Amino acid sequence: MQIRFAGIGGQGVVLAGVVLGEAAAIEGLNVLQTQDYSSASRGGHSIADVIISNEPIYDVMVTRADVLVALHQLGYDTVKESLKEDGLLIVETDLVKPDRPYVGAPFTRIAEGTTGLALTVNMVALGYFVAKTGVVKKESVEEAIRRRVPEGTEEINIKAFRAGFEEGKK
Amino acid sequence: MQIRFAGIGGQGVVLAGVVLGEAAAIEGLNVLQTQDYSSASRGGHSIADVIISNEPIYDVMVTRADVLVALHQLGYDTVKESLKEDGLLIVETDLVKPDRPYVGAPFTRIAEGTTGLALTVNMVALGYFVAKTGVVKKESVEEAIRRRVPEGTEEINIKAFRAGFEEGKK
Amino acid sequence: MTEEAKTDVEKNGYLVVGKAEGIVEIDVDTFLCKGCGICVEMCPRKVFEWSKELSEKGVHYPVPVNAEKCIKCKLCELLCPDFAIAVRW
Amino acid sequence: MTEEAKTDVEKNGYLVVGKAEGIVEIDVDTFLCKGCGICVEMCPRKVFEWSKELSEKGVHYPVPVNAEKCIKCKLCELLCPDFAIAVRW
Amino acid sequence: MIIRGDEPEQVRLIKKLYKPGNYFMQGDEAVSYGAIFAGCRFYAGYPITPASEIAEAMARELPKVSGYYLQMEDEIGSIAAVVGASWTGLKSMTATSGPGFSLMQENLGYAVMTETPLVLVDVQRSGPSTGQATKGAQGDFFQARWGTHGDHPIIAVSPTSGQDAFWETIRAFNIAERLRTPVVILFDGVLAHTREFVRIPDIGEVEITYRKLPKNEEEARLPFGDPHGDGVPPMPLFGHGYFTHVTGSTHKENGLRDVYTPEVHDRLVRRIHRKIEQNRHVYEKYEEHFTEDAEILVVSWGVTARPSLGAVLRAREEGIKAGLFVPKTVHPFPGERMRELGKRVRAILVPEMNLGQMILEVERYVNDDVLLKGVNRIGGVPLTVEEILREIRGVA
Amino acid sequence: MIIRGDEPEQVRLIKKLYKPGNYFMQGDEAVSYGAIFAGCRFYAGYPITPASEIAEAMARELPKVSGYYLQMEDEIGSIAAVVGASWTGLKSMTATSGPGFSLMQENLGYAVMTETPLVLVDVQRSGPSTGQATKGAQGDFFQARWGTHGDHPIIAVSPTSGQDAFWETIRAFNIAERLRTPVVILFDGVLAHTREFVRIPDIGEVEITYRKLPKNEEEARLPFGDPHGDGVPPMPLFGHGYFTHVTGSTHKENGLRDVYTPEVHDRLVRRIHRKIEQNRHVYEKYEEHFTEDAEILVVSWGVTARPSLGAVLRAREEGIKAGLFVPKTVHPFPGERMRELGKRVRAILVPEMNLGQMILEVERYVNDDVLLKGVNRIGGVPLTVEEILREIRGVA
Amino acid sequence: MPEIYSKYPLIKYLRKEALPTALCPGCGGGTVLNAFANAVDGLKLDPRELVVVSGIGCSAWIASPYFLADTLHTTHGRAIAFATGVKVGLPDKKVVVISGDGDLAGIGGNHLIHAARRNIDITVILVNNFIYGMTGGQLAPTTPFGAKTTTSPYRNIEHPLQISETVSAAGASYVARWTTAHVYQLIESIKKALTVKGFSLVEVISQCPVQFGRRNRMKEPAEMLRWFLRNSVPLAKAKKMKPEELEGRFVIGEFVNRERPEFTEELNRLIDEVQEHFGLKEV
Amino acid sequence: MPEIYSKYPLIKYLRKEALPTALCPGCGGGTVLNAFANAVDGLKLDPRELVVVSGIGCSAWIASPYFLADTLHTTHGRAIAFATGVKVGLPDKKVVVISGDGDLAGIGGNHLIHAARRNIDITVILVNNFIYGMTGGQLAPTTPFGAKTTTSPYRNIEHPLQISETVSAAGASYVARWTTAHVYQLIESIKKALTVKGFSLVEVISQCPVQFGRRNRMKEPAEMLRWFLRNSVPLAKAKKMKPEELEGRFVIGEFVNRERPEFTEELNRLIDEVQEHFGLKEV
Ligand SMILES: Cc1ncc(C[n+]2csc(CCOP(=O)(O)OP(=O)(O)O)c2C)c(N)n1
Ligand SMILES: Cc1ncc(C[n+]2csc(CCOP(=O)(O)OP(=O)(O)O)c2C)c(N)n1
Ligand code: SF4
Ligand code: SF4
Ligand code: SF4
Ligand code: SF4
Ligand code: SF4
Ligand code: SF4
Ligand SMILES: [Mg+2]
Ligand SMILES: [Mg+2]
Repeated sequence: MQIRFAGIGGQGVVLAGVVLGEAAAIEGLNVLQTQDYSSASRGGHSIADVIISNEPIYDVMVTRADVLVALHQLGYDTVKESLKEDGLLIVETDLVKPDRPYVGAPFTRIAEGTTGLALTVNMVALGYFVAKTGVVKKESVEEAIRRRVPEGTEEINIKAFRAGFEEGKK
Repeated sequence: MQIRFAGIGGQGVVLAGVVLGEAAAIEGLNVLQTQDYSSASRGGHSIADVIISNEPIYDVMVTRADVLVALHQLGYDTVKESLKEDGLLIVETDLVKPDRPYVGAPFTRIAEGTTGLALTVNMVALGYFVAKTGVVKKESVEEAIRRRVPEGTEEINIKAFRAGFEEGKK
Repeated sequence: MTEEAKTDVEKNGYLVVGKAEGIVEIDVDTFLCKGCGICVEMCPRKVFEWSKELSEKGVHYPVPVNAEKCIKCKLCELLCPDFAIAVRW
Repeated sequence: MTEEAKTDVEKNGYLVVGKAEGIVEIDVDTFLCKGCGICVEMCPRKVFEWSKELSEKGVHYPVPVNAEKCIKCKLCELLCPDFAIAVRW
Repeated sequence: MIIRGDEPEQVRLIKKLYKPGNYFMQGDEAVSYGAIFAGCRFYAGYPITPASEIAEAMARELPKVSGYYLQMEDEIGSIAAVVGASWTGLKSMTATSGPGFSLMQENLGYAVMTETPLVLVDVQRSGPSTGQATKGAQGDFFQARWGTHGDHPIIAVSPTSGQDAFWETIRAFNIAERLRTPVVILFDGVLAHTREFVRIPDIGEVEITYRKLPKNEEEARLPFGDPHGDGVPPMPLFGHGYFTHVTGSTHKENGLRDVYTPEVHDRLVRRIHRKIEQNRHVYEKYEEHFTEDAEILVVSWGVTARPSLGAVLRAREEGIKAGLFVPKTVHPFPGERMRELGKRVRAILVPEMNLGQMILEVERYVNDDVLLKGVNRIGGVPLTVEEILREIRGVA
Repeated sequence: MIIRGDEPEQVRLIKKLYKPGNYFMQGDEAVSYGAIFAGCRFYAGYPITPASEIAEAMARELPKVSGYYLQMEDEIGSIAAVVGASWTGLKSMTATSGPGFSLMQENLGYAVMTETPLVLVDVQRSGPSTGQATKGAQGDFFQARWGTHGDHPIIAVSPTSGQDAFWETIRAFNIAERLRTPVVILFDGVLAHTREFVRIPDIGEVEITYRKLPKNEEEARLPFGDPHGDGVPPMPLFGHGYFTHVTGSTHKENGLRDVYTPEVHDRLVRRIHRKIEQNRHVYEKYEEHFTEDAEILVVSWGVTARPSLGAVLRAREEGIKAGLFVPKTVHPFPGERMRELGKRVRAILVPEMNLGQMILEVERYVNDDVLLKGVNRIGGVPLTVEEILREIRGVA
Repeated sequence: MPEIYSKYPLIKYLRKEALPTALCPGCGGGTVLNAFANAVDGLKLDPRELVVVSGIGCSAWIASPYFLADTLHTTHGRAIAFATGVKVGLPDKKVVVISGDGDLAGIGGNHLIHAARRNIDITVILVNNFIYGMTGGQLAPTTPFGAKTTTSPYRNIEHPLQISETVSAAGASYVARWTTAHVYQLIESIKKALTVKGFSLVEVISQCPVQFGRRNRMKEPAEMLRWFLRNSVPLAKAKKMKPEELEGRFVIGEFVNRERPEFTEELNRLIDEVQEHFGLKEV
Repeated sequence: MPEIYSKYPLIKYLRKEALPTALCPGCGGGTVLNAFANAVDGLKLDPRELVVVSGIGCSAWIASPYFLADTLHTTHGRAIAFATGVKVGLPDKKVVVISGDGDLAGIGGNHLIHAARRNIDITVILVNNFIYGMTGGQLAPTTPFGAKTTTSPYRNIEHPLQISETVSAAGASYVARWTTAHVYQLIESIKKALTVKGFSLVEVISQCPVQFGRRNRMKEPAEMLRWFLRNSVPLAKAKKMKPEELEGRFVIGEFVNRERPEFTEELNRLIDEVQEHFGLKEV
């Protein structure tokens, strides 16, 4: 499965991709994770790709995304073409106005509501994604979060992830 | 004719070559002048080559010297192999001990005696060379000296050149 | 948005305007503003409060709710890294 | 070479030795010496004079003809760029 | 003090720090761990996308293994410090990308001339100039070969995945040490930033080579001689009382400068070339897939070798007799093998993330009657299996 | 203020200063006078043997013609200043040798990417590294082609004598201006220091080209567009109120950075390549001697072309059907003509003062059935007529 | 592309189509741009009279492309050398370099020093954020002793370069250091720097909340501004303090302001003299 | 190869087979070599404890190949960067850089400043002869205003870099300037520099009679030495003089001599801390 997260710098899109990749790795799947971002600053788009497969992976980029998780209009506009016709589009509904069918929720507001921190939006979206697709197990993601987020922020991130997961299960 | 001047840095060997080249140029001959020296300092060998010909010159270096003017043992040792078997060897007799037939004189002492300046040894040797070979005219060399030596030193250099020329005519 | 005695706050497209009649008009461009908080924090008179809602960028932006307290030092305007604020009178 | 009352100058291969008995011995290596004149000019007591003859390098070299005037300041030895001088006593 | 990666103390540290297993990591990190396993204990560099993660990993890990991380004021100074450290016996590395690689060229030539072992990682990004700084490319293929001035040989290896980067880095160090020469790793920004599984082995599984040291005073007196006939002089390290003289000017076997005698220059520079030429067995490496019966040969390298393999596999599924040739040591180019393979096939495709560079080498070894075609992509996006497959179909 | 070499005031100065006639001068001086005649009015450089005489001549002559001579703190800064000056409208040049050429590579790539006309003289000396600093060589042939990072085209010319250096320098400026691109002059230390006759012509005899300037606001708004279809955008100079944006990052036609969109990069970099490719008529140049009926072809360049001609003449005297092909623009290599000539001959000899560089280009264009052989010499001493003749005889 | 609504008149100095900038929220680079626009406006300079040159880095993006003038965005570290060529070619224009600490004083430190020595009439605005921002927060030669960065993950063991002090010693005509929090003084100094004949440097200590602040317990831009204010020491006072007391402080103020012959003037004067000497002047 | 007859005992520090040096008669570089040998001898240093690094230039040939120690003759301008790697690898050896003004302060100025800032324990002996000697006498960044060189044939319009002052500002532990004519003080300063922990610079104003003197009316080496003596001003006195009065003078003396943490010590301390922190120390 090819999954693409798209947002702007500062939304933690790459971390979401890395955590998902790590989770898949924990489950012993083949996984490849890449990213594309503006030079080190926060204004531009930020894209994270994850390819998860039981087979060897020969492509080093997402060619046709099965799922696109869009956290910001800019990111969405940059990569929307790459989503398959029958692909799943998940959006942050306050910040993205898609031109095709989608599911989603106001992830930033949920983040602020749950953790008080807008920047946990990435984990909320990741939770939502995992709930919707089931491509990896909730527990694997939580383990991956523990490995990958800055020390001391594990719990807050897991909280955000769970909030998103709940939202996705609704 | 291929002429090679060889000495050590500080003896003005290159200037001798340049003046000879310029003199040949003044006479409308084809001429090519090159040099080889140690990196900018005075301890090493210093070589100046002049090729004078009525024909176009295709070689950009002296291949077999017709004349070797050696002002110092170091320079002599560096290039003595390049002198033709029947070539003419001219040496500064105080400073070069050749291992083959030669002509020459104590050019440095002549320079000191004539101009008071040891460093006019190059012009003395050039004068001697011109007297011995006649490859260019005395007047052309004097004109060339005027064009090529630092302003204010023309007369002293010509004086040295003439002293060498006289010595060569002896 | 907080309602204050002498400040009128209104939104006009991307622009958020806080007007304190006879004192000052403070404009915030929410298209340029990145919500860094410098104006909110550095204003010596605490003129700005954070918006409740997110801007299109997904950030909260400053609302000049207390424009009437403004001493026209222009610090907010000069410090804003994004030319988003104008303090005029 | 100038003959001075108290200085004996002799040549030994490349070495020129000026000996002022009981005072100092000054050695000049004419293989190393490039005839720059620093010793000749900078010696506070004018101990050196130029050689009449050229060295193998084609230069005049310093001869410590007035070694007996030497104050052993070693300036010549230290300034010589070519390690050609030794002042010993 | 010479830190050897196989000293008991180092082995203890590595065993304690790096448990064998699969790790999800970036290509840049894989290079870094490879370096540490190979015994690299000195890193000097200057940040640049997409190579900075190597510096970051080295800054984090080196102190743990008693190694030195230095950040210099620029790339010129970085490779200079690496050369200096190498002469003290430390296995040394630097990493950079295009602009920095350009700046390092002068001192890379110095390392060639002074026969200083070191590893230089060029994480290729999309140029020319600043270009697309965050995007990967394969545009420095020939810069690695010819970037410094004057006649010189060079060895460059190019990994094709994160896992490969780990092992190729070790191989690069081994070659550098064995042949007393700088080795370039032509990595790329795509793999550098791609996270994948990388298996970290037990240190015992890793074969590590060390430079020849002089066996006696006599060998030490000829730091640029050839006592063993393999073109590789033993290296008398600094600090051992050998009074070694090292210069980038033309020098004699004893290290002393002689910049006038043509024969001295000829002897030195030809020996340095011969050293590389005659030791092909030390570094020559390529991978082949289905080349026995291939009619269409894909020749690819680095990051593009991977979708190329995917495409060849797919072509085979479709019944097309495609094969793949992947030089892993790209300089000197494995020309003889290329010539042999070229004789057997009908068409050759050369996919690269550039406007056609390795293809110019291939061209020298294949006859006119073989269809030779580049599959090129610039702009920072890797070639895909699908795109390469399409080209294979096109010539099938 | 833009100084144009053909302004009446400049013509007056040049006529007053430089009387037409034969002068006995060094190759480096010939380059300098060529530059001044071509309209060069800005020189920034850093001393290096054997290129320093160019700096010295420029320092002496430029003030006389209202031009600027600058000595910078290094070669990196030198070419940077040259690029800056070029954007103000000054025809600009720098000169260096191997080590400095290595240092200039990064900014040479910047000049390619920003399409800045300039002339860079590389007076090749014997490398690698510091090598034999006072000796000439031809070892930077491929460095000139591939020295900077990333895919880029380059134009390089190489003079074969002092007289030729005068005219080739003028040609280099004309190409640079016409195609808005840097041009490298691959000169060498032998000719640089050789004194010969050089005829200085009347300025009226010299054809001088100037860069295209924007004809209107619209053209000025697209400093990297292609309004005339020749791949060459008009250059909106600084100081004219155009608010031009110039960057070495990937940029759109209007100059603004876009480093993320693959198509923008592809369009820009391919146009820059196409500009060079489609304008071969502007720069392609080679000399041929006796190629009509040659059986043995000597292919040579730069300083070695001259003894090569001597050798071919001697061979003809001896009845050997030898011919000579001398690329004067060496990059892009005149491959098509090489291919044609390669078909007609039995053997090709490539004399060069290096270990075999141009021969690698020749190899790409000739068939296996032609005997291809390098005649190589390193160590700083030029090849002689006799030596090349011997090789010709050897294959006759 | 939405219209810019900002009523702030100085926005006229910017390339609107490029806004908002790509800088992070609260990046001091934006404040420097603001201050620079104020200085230009205060001097009533026509931007046609300006050429702005920068290197590579976030701070190099301040003017490239945002400031609406001729802008030359060059290679990392070399801005001043490029600017030197521009200034010689356009001696009557104001040539300004705006770039980062890493760019101008790290890799590019030599050009900085030699331009100061030459005293060429270029105004350098050096944005010192103690970090390599653009590449993701690596150690810079300005990073405070002990600070954490991605390449000094434990602590920085190097000492930061005293840029203004060093450039003063090298010979600039005008040198001043301020922080972004001292924006009024900063604007005045930029105005002076633009006016002074000769080489001028305005070093601006500036916040990089994302790459520096975040790793050094100052995530919010305003926290960093307060840090600047708390630790700034005016030059006069600093002169009376011991080196130890100044550790970790920011000495602010004007370091030098002196008249010395300017390079392009000298260069043009030399040309004049030479032409005079050789009798080349038209009669 | 004739035998060396010199009775001067310090010749034991030289590579005899390479003598006489390739330097010109009267070149100050030889005097610097002499002074350096004296300092080494004075400190009773075993040359096995030394590594000497140089760049490219006549002054870079002082130790390469003449001084008998491990000697690394590098590329132009980069000696200090090479030396940095050597020092880190051999923290217990004395690493010395001897090279020219053009090499170390011209093209190499940035490495000089950053090494001073880092305060790495390297001793730099910078031979300032106001000129690019080796390449034939071109303008250097140290050439006096107004002087003639092959690339300033009319007059130099640039100002010379104040090397010692600039390096002091950048943070060295020890900085002194002398001329070759002050050979006693020079030897003492080199000894101090070799002893000080941290970065030390000894700037030696030195005669290049051939490329500088000749073009500036001082053909004889001794004339240049007398010029040095005549125009030298001790630092204490100079502090009381105006810049105009100091134009063309050589300020001599010790500029700084201070204790600051040294880089390789800090680096090894960091390694210790990290290994401690991660529990890596053998128990
Ligand atoms: C030759 C070269 N080396 C390295 C880089 C990578 N690089 C880009 S920006 C930068 C650092 C910029 O730091 P600074 O100048 O302080 O700017 P900031 O981003 O902090 O504003 C570096 C190292 C480069 N572009 N070119
Ligand atoms: C990159 C590079 N640029 C230029 C040169 C040429 N070069 C050799 S020595 C030298 C100047 C040396 O000057 P300095 O360091 O003052 O030494 P000096 O000869 O005066 O003692 C130069 C420019 C070089 N070797 N490498
Ligand atoms: S300072 Fe500017 S960008 Fe920051 S919050 Fe205020 S208005 Fe927005
Ligand atoms: S002008 Fe001053 S007081 Fe008024 S809002 Fe801005 S910062 Fe506050
Ligand atoms: S100082 Fe030395 S080299 Fe110079 S003349 Fe005296 S002995 Fe000879
Ligand atoms: S030691 Fe002093 S006094 Fe004696 S000869 Fe030498 S310089 Fe003269
Ligand atoms: S990384 Fe730092 S310097 Fe760069 S834009 Fe962001 S805050 Fe500014
Ligand atoms: S050129 Fe000058 S610096 Fe070089 S050796 Fe000669 S006198 Fe010394
Ligand atoms: Mg910075
Ligand atoms: Mg010098």
